[in-house]
Amino acid sequence: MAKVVGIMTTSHVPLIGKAIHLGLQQDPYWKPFFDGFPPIREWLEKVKPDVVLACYNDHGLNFFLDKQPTFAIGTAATYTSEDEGWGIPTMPEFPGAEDLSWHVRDSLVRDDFDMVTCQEMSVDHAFTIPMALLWPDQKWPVKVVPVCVNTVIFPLPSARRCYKLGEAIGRAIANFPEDTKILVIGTGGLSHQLEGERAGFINKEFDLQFMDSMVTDPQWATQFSDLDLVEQTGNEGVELLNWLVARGTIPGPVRVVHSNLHIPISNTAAATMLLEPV
Amino acid sequence: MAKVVGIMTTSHVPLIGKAIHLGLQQDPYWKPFFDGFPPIREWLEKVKPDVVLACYNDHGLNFFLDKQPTFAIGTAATYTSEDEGWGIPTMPEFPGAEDLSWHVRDSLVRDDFDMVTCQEMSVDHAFTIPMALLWPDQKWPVKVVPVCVNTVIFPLPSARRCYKLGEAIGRAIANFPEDTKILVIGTGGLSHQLEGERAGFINKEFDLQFMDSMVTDPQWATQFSDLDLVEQTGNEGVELLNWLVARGTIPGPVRVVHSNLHIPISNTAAATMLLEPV
Amino acid sequence: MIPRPPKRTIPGAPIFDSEAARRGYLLNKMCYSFNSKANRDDFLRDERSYCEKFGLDQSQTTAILERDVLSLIRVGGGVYFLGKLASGVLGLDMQDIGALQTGMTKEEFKAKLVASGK
Amino acid sequence: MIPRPPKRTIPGAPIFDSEAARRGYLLNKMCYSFNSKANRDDFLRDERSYCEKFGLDQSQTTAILERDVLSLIRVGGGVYFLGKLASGVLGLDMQDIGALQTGMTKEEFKAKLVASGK
Ligand SMILES: [Fe+3]
Ligand SMILES: [Fe+3]
Repeated sequence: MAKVVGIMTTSHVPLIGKAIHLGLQQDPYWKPFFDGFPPIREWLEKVKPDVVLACYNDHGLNFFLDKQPTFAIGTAATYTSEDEGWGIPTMPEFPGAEDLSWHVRDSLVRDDFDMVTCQEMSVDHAFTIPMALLWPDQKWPVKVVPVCVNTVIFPLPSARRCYKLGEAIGRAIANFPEDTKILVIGTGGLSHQLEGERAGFINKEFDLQFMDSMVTDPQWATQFSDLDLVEQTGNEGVELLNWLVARGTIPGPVRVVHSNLHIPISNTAAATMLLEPV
Repeated sequence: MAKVVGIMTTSHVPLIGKAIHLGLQQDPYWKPFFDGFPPIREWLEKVKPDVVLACYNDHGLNFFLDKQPTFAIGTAATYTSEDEGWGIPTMPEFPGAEDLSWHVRDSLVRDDFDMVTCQEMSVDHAFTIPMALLWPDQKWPVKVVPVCVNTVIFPLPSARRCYKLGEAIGRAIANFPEDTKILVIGTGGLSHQLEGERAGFINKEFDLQFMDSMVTDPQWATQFSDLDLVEQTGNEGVELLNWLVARGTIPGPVRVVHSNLHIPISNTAAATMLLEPV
Repeated sequence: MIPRPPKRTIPGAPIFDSEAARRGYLLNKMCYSFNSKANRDDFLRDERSYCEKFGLDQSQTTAILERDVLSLIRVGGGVYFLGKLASGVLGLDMQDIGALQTGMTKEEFKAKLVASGK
Repeated sequence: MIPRPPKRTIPGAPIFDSEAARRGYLLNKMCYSFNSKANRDDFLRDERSYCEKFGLDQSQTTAILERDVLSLIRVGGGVYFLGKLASGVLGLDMQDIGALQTGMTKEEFKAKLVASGK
């Protein structure tokens, strides 16, 4: 049966895409962030996941406000990376894990999650940058399942609802009848704010608490409303909802393989974690 | 506070749109169906709803499989009627009940319904034909809130989930702070089948049972899975899910103001009901 | 591969599930384009090349050209999308389509509907 | 109209809720078009007429022409959409935008970010 072999969470700041393109990984500004990834790539070499199921938020590329989903799942054969107006070069297309995607989609609908099903889909920087951090040669050795969470329009799905989505994805995976090894990723955050007079807001203390909770008390953040999260982590810090979806996919305890927090990358508290089921 | 003043359910067979256009309402084929509506229009004249909240399924006009919602709600200022390839003339645009739409959308998301929010939207025959049956002069004296249910791709949202959506819409309406009178409509069905060797399938007995349950036991049909409903009412009979969403908006008992079943209109068991809260 | 439990089927009632949706995506995308009259006219001017433009495979194109409704369903066509082809492009109604699929004449098909209402 | 309870606000943190979404739909639709380079170039050729093509109102057009970020938010701009304008069209980065909104210089803004990490 399929299995979640690990959860990787990481910031997805667009500027990272530029740094990769320009080869700035060893620059003093970038090094403390990029240095977090070699240990993760060693783990990938050892564990060799077959599939990446990525929990992220689309920033106005695949979706617009004419049809804005709360939760969406891709079921396509391939996914394309497109110009988003952020100046990041596009990446090679990603092969879809079709059987698993449909299985998860069907299971989620039966579990009363009102998914948007996407048979054709572009994936934005929140999906592509983490993939490029894991596989810098951009020759993807995995198939993918994209899962999108709305962070565009308030009210957002609650942190509690997002965690439950993760649990439901975990149940779907547990009853997929192939021995597929799945790395679940959650991208975005941690604390940051781009707009308004509070632009530049960072809350390192909350970020450390949240990262700790991912190991010691994974449902801790589900007590917060969307506005509580804005207050605590900044308007864009709400992307931790994607981390909660990812974390929900492993029902039991996890151990930390790797953890890194570096402030700032652009306006963001750039965090990375790799967790394994115990 | 806002109030659901009635629930109207009706078939939405595209051919009805042609009959209206060609003025065939008194033809022997059509009369038994159209004769169901004068009593409803008298009720409309007496009750004068301000808003129609319509629960229906989009048949590949506003949505496609590239981004297929489970549940969607319109929040636009206006809604347009478009060519759908069914030969039905388009109708004048419909004004949106924006305040109410956003209020319902927000309430549903907080109630853990993962809605698609549509700030720009076309409405198909499942929405427009019932409106033209209620107001044949097509000068809409109401504002509208469209709510779409997926009947395109299986598994569908369950009958139980649909009923719960209706209940959640009802809760949202009950706490909308304006004295708005809302007619909820549910469209589609009843039993019919367009595709496959079983094309032409009709199940009058089940239709009568279902119509009765709308009054005496509204959650009766929530025991059936989507495939049970296909088996009992035909592939397209599953549109009764829209009736269940509509019925769920009134928590208590209802009385029958009008009820009509005429078989066939095209391939369909054409049913109409008007219910009032007791 | 670990064997899956067999899918539930309902005789004569094809279900548009993930298998059909995967098979028929490009066919359905082509039929979705028939919302627009300009596209319907384009198709009628050169059907084969319209199908090719959308990337339909050989059996889908054949089913389209031959108006073979049961095959169109088998190759992943969803009914709402096929309906735009049937109605908007070919000018057929649901009783024509019903007759085609059940092997009855149109009159027989319509009479059976009437009988179901008694 | 029955008075509603006041909305919760967070100082300095504008929330993109239904009020903003309603106000800014056409502005956001225009910025969504900036996913495409051809559209970004079009805009730069004649900004006012590009805004008019999308039906922006006077205060939205003025805010665009004046690069007034705080006003763009006030007239319903959502940050992901405005980001395509800022980054893709105007070539600004998030620290430029942050400086514009907070009244700091870019260096001050960047220094404050670094201090937050200590
Ligand atoms: Fe982001
Ligand atoms: Fe229908």
